[in-house]
Amino acid sequence: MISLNKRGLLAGAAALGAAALIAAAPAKAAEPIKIGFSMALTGGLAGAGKSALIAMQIWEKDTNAAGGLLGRQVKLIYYDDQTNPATVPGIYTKLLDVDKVDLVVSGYGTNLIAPAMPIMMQRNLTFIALFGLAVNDKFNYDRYFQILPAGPKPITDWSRGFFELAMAQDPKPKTIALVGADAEFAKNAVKGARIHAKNYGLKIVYDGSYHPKTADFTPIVRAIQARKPDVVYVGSYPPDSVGMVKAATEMGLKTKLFGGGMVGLQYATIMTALGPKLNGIVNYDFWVPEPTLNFKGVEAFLKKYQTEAKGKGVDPLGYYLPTYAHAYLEILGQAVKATNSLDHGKLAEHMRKTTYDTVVGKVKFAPNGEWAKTRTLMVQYQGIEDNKLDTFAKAGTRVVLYPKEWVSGKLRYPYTEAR
Amino acid sequence: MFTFDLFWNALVAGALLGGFYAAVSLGLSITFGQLDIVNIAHPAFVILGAYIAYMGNEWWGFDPILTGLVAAPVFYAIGVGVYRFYYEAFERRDDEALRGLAFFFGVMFIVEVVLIMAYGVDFRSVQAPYIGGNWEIGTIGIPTRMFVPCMVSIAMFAAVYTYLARTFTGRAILAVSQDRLALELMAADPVRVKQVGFGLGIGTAAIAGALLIIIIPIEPSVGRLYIGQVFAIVVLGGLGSISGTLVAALILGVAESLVSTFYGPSWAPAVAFSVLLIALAVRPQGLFGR
Amino acid sequence: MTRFWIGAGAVIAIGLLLAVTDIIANSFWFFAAYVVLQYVVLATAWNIMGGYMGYVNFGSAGFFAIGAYTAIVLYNLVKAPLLVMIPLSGIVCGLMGLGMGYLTLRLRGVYFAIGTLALAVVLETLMVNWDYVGGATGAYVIRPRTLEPFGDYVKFLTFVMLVLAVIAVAAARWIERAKFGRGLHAIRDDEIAAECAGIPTLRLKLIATTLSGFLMGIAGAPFPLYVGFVEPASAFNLAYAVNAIAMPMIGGTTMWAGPVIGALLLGTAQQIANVTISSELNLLIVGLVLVLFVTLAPEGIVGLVRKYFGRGR
Amino acid sequence: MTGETILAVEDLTMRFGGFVALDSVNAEVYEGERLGLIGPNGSGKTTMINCISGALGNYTGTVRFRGRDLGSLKPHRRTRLGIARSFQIPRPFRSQTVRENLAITIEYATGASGAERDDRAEEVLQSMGLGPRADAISAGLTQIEMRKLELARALAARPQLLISDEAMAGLSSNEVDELLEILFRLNESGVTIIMIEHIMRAVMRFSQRIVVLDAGKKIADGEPDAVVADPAVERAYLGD
Repeated sequence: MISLNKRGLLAGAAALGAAALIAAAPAKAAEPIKIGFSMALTGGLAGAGKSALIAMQIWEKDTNAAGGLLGRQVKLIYYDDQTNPATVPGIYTKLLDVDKVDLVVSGYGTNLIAPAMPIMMQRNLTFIALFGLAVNDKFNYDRYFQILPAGPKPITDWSRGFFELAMAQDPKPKTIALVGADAEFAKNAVKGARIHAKNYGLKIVYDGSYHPKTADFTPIVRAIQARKPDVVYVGSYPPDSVGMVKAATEMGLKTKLFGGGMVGLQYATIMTALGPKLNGIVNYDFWVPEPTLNFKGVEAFLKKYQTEAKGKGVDPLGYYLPTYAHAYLEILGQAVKATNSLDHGKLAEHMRKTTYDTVVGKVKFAPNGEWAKTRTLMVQYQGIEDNKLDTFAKAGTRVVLYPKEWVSGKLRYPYTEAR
Repeated sequence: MFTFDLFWNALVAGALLGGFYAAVSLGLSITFGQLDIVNIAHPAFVILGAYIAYMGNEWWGFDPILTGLVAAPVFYAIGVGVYRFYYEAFERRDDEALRGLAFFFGVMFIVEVVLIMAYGVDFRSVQAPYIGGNWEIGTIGIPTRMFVPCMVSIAMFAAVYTYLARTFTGRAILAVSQDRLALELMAADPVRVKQVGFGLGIGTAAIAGALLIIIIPIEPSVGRLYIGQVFAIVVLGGLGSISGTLVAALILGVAESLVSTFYGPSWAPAVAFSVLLIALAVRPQGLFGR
Repeated sequence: MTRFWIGAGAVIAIGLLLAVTDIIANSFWFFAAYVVLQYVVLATAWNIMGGYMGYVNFGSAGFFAIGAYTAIVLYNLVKAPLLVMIPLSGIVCGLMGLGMGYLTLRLRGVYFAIGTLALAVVLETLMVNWDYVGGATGAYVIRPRTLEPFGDYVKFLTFVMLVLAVIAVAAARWIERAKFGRGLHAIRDDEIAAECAGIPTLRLKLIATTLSGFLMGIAGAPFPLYVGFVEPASAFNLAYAVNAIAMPMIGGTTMWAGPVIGALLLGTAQQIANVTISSELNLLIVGLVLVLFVTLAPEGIVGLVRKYFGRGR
Repeated sequence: MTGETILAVEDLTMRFGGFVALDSVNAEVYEGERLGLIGPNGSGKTTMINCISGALGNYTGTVRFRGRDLGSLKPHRRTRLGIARSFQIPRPFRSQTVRENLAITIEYATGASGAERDDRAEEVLQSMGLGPRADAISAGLTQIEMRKLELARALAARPQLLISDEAMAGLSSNEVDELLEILFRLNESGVTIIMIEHIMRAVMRFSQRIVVLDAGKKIADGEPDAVVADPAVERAYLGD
């Protein structure tokens, strides 16, 4: 009885609310369209989060300069999630219930996307996520879209390029070492690599993980070296990526292909710190300044970004994440324009079937919300001779080897020679 | 898979790592071990030292270790200041145990946040000629990036050890918490003595920070990761034993390295802490405890 | 019926009323209240050991996380409902607390505090390497969307947390007034003298650590359902350890009201700072407030109030 | 002597690593007796009472209380059986009032509660002359008040055997007399007392019998005058 009564009440309230909304509609037209999200501005992912925010604010400014959306200005409303997943549910309810945002997008990273999902699903909201790995595998939510170009099967698509490159060599490699940090992304990256290794019949001679705070990687690299693998696949985070590269170059790691899923090697500060030590490494990337990837608008965007980023202690180049942080808002904006509405059902519908043109190229989503086709690039660091920032801003230092459409150079193989 | 080659290499790598751990722990060994001040903010000061080494390197191209040496007197002064405050606020009121702990907890947070506000959270690293080299002695490889910090650390230990053993103030520092009577006989003012000792402890953080940034890239919250480690080493070594701290650091480094090589790197930190837990349970006074 | 119990009953009744009706339509308040109430439980649990008994636990996050992970195991095994998760998480953490109690046999003061820190690290490493609960990758726990008569499931979670907070506070208040609490107080002042005064110190310490562990466990049990995704770094987050210590310190460690006031104030301040300042300043404030309180008001807010009204002894 | 054996120590040996603090000590204490325990610094007096009170549990040999082997009983159980001690350096429950110090001891050591507990606390307060300071926080007491509280807390446990560990060190001679009076009164009320003391005047005045320890061994046991005259005791105190 209680619940029946309550439902009655609810229905009444909803009707009243709807009436109020209709009445308020004309007055609201002048108000900006609010887009809410959480972002890691402190804590472990703050470096990335802050650079993403700069990119998003550039989009906000440009969009408003061009007249906004649906004749209204847009306004970003965001809170710091401190890289702490526990803050995320609170932030999104605040955005939705107190700030009454019209649209929502995610913060940066799987750990900070997942906690928002139950709320999105409860309210049937269209949710575009920024760099989540396989979040929707568990939720199966049809209004979830994700901008990281991992591909429809994120776990395996992630390292597909690495393995296709390896297996195209002559003679084919026979053994592989897998190593990764004990943390979300790295574990998943190595998991995908393990599947590929099995499928290709590569013998896994080392399969280890390490604590993310490991200070010295020498023992790990040595243990790997002792097993003489043809290929070494690494899934790592920024500090340990640096540690791995340093240990590998110091000890002269003897293998034919080295790299794979090392986060951080894309960041300007880390590239300039490592400099020539990067040569020969084959690693994933999302955007590099190669002629094949010169999409419309990306240059202009990066110029703005690089001006904005100065002196803020964030990535000064902005290739890796900021381009995509700009793109996911572009998609949202384009969908709003095309459907001429803020209705989440219509937006999701549009996103499911449309191919969008963005600063990161053409984006088309698969039914599970991931990119319909992987565009995880495999790039090789080549010909780096110094530690200058400009070196990494030119074409040719990170040549694209995969996927085919974007290839801009040749693989130098094996790693021992390419170094 | 076991080979002697791997074993010796693991041993050497562990010893080098241990040498570095020792540098980070030395300051705490003085402040906590000798003076009974539970300075859990010590790793935060180490990170501060690392950032100063970074600044010197980035702006003027100074050698990080040199910067560390130059910064050490400044850190000494900071240490003296912190101790004065600590003394006035807690020790004098005989109220240091719990609240002193909370105080340093707060200090740790403040240092970290100030660093974030100043530098952001991007990873920073330094350039130096000895970063990236490697010596091969037979089949054993010695990365200079690890070797140089280890040697600097040992030199620092030797210097501190000599200072404590040979000078009047040094001996007073050794006596201040363990042997009040001796201190009185020496006619030394305990507050002044502790002030010097604490300054010395924080001073070592400047150099330890420089060593840290040579080994790995840093960001402001990296310091927290070392709280457990350094306390483990100081307790394992036995409070009040400087040489014990060095030995414990080496043991921990070697243990981590061996586990990392032969078992699985992901268990390395747990092994270190398990050793600590067992040591605490069986022999709380540490290996070389008083 | 004492005033306390009438108050507690009223709090629960009002909580229930707010949770089942739509008087507060805005579910943000429930999400925020959940976090604050969770800290009330955690701070109160910490204070039973830290405040009453004088044993500082740096490993609160470890207990909280094991509470959460027990819930994940139960979820993975049998999709157990929340009301089963809570007591079982409590029991697991209670047993862990018991183990920690035996640690007090050998370790006192700072050594004990460091021991608890080490314990938390060991536990985290275990969870990182245990794939059944998601390992380092993390585990998804999908909460029901709604539960009648609460509507939104989070309203239910918040109400449950409110009840847990009342239970924790009632337990703390009982301890404070019972012979047991006076025994703990004596242990805090001087353990050896307490033993010689006929106080069975080991038994009292074991009960206290078990109870404290139990309460931390129940604080962590609903966490997976609240966030939906748990990985070791977030479950063992330093924030829990810091807040569990800072909140009683700020509120006052000698009285049950201390941790409650501390958690309500600091917890609410953090929730507000989260959505207003939204930067590093947030953390800086926690640090400064903590330093300020421990230096200027060692007895916490409760102590200040007592002093002000001249109720000091 | 006065009554039957209340405490018997047989072959009591305590080692700390390689150091033998107590070496096969045998001694008896009789019901209602006033026993003095003396010896030079480091002779094992405090170790011995730590073994008797249970603070050190890993001794070898036997401690019997009223014929019962105390084995590895914890200190709090021994307190409840009727063995109470005071500490050389006072260890009050510093944050609590004098009255609370006593109340908690009564509550745990004797099981009394409520009004009964409070009455007894009052009783002990009065008998020790601590009445005016009953509601002061014990951390703020003077030296003599601390000593009194130390004894008062031991008394609150309603002991049959009281071990007083250097309760008089550092007190003025008037204060020593005041404490001696209290101990005499207690003894008259039937409590057996072991007094450890360096102040020979007090020991000689108080003790009916004296036991002397030196380097962990019992070297003398007898009437005060006889013990003091014993050449072995003289050697122990003055050296060869």
